[in-house]
Amino acid sequence: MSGVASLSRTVDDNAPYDVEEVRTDFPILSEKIYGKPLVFLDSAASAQKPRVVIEAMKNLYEHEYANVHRGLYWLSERATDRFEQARRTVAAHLNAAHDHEIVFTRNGTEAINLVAATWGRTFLKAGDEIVISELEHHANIVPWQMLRSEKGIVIKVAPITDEGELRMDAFRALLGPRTKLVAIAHMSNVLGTIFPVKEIVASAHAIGAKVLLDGCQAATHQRVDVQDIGCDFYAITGHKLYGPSGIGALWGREELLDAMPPYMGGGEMIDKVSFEKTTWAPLPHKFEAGTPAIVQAHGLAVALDYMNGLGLERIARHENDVLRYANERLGAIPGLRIIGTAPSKASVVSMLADFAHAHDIATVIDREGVAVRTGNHCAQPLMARLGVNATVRASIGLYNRRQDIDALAEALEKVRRVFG
Amino acid sequence: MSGVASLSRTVDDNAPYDVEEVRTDFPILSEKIYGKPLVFLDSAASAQKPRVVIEAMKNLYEHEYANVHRGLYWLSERATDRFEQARRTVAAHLNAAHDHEIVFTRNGTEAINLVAATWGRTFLKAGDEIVISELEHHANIVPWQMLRSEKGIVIKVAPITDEGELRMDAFRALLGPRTKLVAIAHMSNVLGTIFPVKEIVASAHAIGAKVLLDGCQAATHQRVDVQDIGCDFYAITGHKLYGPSGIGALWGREELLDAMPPYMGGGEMIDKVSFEKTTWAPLPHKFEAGTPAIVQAHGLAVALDYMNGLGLERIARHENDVLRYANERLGAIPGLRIIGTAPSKASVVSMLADFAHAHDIATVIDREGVAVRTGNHCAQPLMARLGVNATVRASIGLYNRRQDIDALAEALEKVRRVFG
Amino acid sequence: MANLEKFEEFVDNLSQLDDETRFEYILDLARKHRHDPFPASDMTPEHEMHGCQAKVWIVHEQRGDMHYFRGHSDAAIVNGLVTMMTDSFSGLTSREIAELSIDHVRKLNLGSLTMQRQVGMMAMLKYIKKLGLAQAA
Amino acid sequence: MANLEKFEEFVDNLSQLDDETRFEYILDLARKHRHDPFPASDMTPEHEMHGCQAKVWIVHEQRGDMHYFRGHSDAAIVNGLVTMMTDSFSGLTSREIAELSIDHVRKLNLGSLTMQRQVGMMAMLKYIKKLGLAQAA
Ligand SMILES: Cc1ncc(COP(=O)(O)O)c(C=O)c1O
Ligand SMILES: Cc1ncc(COP(=O)(O)O)c(C=O)c1O
Repeated sequence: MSGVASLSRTVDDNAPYDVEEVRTDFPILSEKIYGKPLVFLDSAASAQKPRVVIEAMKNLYEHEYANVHRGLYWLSERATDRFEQARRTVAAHLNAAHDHEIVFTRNGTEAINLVAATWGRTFLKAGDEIVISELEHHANIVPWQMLRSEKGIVIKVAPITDEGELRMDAFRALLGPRTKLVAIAHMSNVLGTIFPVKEIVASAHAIGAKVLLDGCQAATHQRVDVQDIGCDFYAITGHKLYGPSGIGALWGREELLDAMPPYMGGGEMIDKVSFEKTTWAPLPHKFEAGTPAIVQAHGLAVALDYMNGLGLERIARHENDVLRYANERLGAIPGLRIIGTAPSKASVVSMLADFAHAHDIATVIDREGVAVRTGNHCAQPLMARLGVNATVRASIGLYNRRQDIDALAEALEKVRRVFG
Repeated sequence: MSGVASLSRTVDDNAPYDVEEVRTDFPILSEKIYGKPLVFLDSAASAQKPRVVIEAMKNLYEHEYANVHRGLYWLSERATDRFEQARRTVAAHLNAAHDHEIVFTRNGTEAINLVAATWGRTFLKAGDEIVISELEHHANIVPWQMLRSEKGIVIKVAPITDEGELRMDAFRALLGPRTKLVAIAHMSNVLGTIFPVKEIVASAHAIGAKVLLDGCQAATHQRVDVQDIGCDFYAITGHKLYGPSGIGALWGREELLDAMPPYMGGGEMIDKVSFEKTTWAPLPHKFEAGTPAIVQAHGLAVALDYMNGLGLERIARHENDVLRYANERLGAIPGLRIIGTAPSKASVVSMLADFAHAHDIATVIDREGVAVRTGNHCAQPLMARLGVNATVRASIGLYNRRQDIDALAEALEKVRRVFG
Repeated sequence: MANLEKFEEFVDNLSQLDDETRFEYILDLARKHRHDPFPASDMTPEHEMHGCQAKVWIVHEQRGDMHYFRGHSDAAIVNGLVTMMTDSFSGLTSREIAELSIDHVRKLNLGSLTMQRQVGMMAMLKYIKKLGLAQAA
Repeated sequence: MANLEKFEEFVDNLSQLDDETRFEYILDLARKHRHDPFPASDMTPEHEMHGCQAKVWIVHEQRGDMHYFRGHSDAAIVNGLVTMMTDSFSGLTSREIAELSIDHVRKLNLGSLTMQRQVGMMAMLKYIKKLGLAQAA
């Protein structure tokens, strides 16, 4: 389903791709902001979409749209086919053992909440422990806090080093007989650190705890193989994967999903309903109440096809090259400090400037057409740990290039002149 | 934001619109199925989308897309503006007192589940009663059954007449001192009945019960004024309102929403997060964890603008005309019985044929290009009440016309010839 | 794999038909089935296969090492499909049943009757395998 | 409504500027503010306004029937905007404060500094009204 252009680009799998050519796949990248070319460095918040994704959704609405699963007519069968094909694409992308281990959600946040509200509510009791880390996104903190309020579970927080790495010794020391779940980011949205997830899983499984990985960032920068990692749940979000807004997915091990009660009630997720008793549909429908995000699931699948067309390894190599360049170029700006320097990191440069407030930086560089994120990045506890209020974060997507970093650096120099 | 064409059509507010002209707004309606023109009579399951909606979403992705609420740069501000403008459009459409009474959800099902999981879990206790009706969609049955399993509440079911009307006497008799909520469809998706919601609200409020209306069907066929109706919660779903898949909305009274705990935890819905304590964002963000369905909210707003451009009253008049014609034309087919004959009904014709199974009917008429729904319509208890397994349901959208009914009638005659 | 003669016959026949006649063919199967009616006494919940819009019953019998299936649906087209499935896969051994896969369903070219019905056929195959293998275990 | 002289002056000035100079103007307000620094002792949680990316503190005082505001932000641009708001709406009576509306914010033409910042300004206005009216009640 990926464009012909991108297929032809994959002839030599090891050669880097032509980023200028790739950029033409993304309509928004030729926008002008205040008359200046857009320099988009906020893909970690949400990525831009290639034309094939936008067109695929348009086509579905224009030629094959209907509600899914319940219609016996051609359009409904087409739409159902697209939707279930999307599930297969996501399953293959994560190397899930079964297609029905993929549950479509609105976003990554809902994927994690689903686990907290069904698995957590059913299998955890007062005193049971969940281990998270200091650098979690709010999406992987708040659902567990809500469960804590309800059930009296205990949340233990594994510390990170100043560089942004998980302190594995301290992490292991938190694991104990009452640990039921380790819920941890595969990659940090603030520091870019990639956690050693296989080691984490091995330690957690050794004491019988399950592992949920928040893969909302990681899945956009590397190949994810849930069977190889060995985790139990994996959450992704479509809009960061060059797919549309309004779609995410939870992967869960079949036997765990089977044992979990449904999350929401309604159409699609039932087998038989009477006022007295209702029985649930088999996986994955048990967890997909109501009309799903049909077109968005298809859009996500096309986005994954697009990424695979470029090659996940090539994307990673390209992004890493830009990241290295960014570290050099931005690291050379006086008064600017890069935080998050773990050896294993991807795509993200978080910065603190001594010459201006992050808010002022964002405002000034916006006027140069440069889009970065400032603030706490939905990770207030991490900010507290780092002793800062806000950082300026530039994040690199598959379409960014060294010039984007140059534009950011020049804009930051301008900030220094205005405020310094 | 509605197309110029539709604006020019509203010059005389009372004149019926030209349905053939309106049909050209919907690209899919010119599709051919097995070489025959598509006759789409399944809008009650999901409506088709006008070009303005599809294009508006495409444009947002191509020119103004970014994550919302947290970015200080131009694109993010644009996207946020679109998203919050969509909220205002929905609020205005339902005549909500405040924009922040609109919570965006994935679909109507989630809107109802949100109320069950937050308001229900917090304010209901064992023995408290919820009154629903015999003709509810599973989306307005199963969430309450799940709450019943958890909390020991009691679900009482108000009966309907053979014509499909609510038996108001019996309904009132079910209301009592323990009734905390009446959760009822504004309009039936199977029979088309429109319930007397103002009367229902008056009776429920008289004994201090709250009222949730499932407006997933009703809102597509008439003007809804939640303040005039006087209800407490109102659920709608975008894909039936000519909007995209993946978006719905809950309207709730400010003071109720304020008193409810959040549903999901994550980004957007918090004020301050620390590992010890987290406080919630104000309405509506408290209920919108994670990246919302940004582009879909915009698409829904454009769809509502489109409907308003045509005129809600004119749409209703047009649909009622086609409905009357359908009753005559289909009612004249030997062996075919129309079920659901309440005086106050809209848009839906449910049928039973003595000459063929609903499944066979659907299969045969599909080959004639006619799309209708067969089955239990996610309303198994109603099917049981009516003593049938499945009905054939034709439903009428703003773009349907008498010819569509003729095509259906002819296809049904063909079924009679094949199976009769 | 032996004993798939009946199945191969269906595959052959269907592959030679166009959409219109394929449809007639399946309805014919359902009509033939009328002469060998499925007893009402077998239309019980324990024989009912869930998840279809139409009701489907399948009865399994083992004779020696061989498995036999009979089925019925209240909808004519589904009835034709059920007949196709039960006739195809009756007379197989447990081992042979274990080897059946969705490729067998795919080989039955249903033309425009695909997708939802293909899903239904897959479900039937699964159910047949479950019945056959439960017995074998 | 009386006493909105300072506000009208801002409206006038801003309307005559283009994007670039408007930006400078707001930064100038922040710089002027440096000569009348907001005491660190007032940067307490009770004076902090929530919901902004930058920290914002606003202190309210009532003298007779009149309300006076002083504010500060750790970010320069926000600081300029806070100054604009507190200067605009100081010296009003409770009744006058009650009548302030989002139209006032809209009149302050912020050009390309709109939207998020406009939202922030609305929030400040709301906060100012809350402070002023709580006192009045
Ligand atoms: C009356 C009624 N309620 C609720 C729903 C659920 O809507 P959705 O599937 O979009 O959540 C539907 C539609 O299927 C409906 O017709
Ligand atoms: C690490 C991480 N987890 C979870 C999320 C939540 O994703 P979403 O907002 O799409 O639900 C994000 C993105 O904001 C993230 O970066």
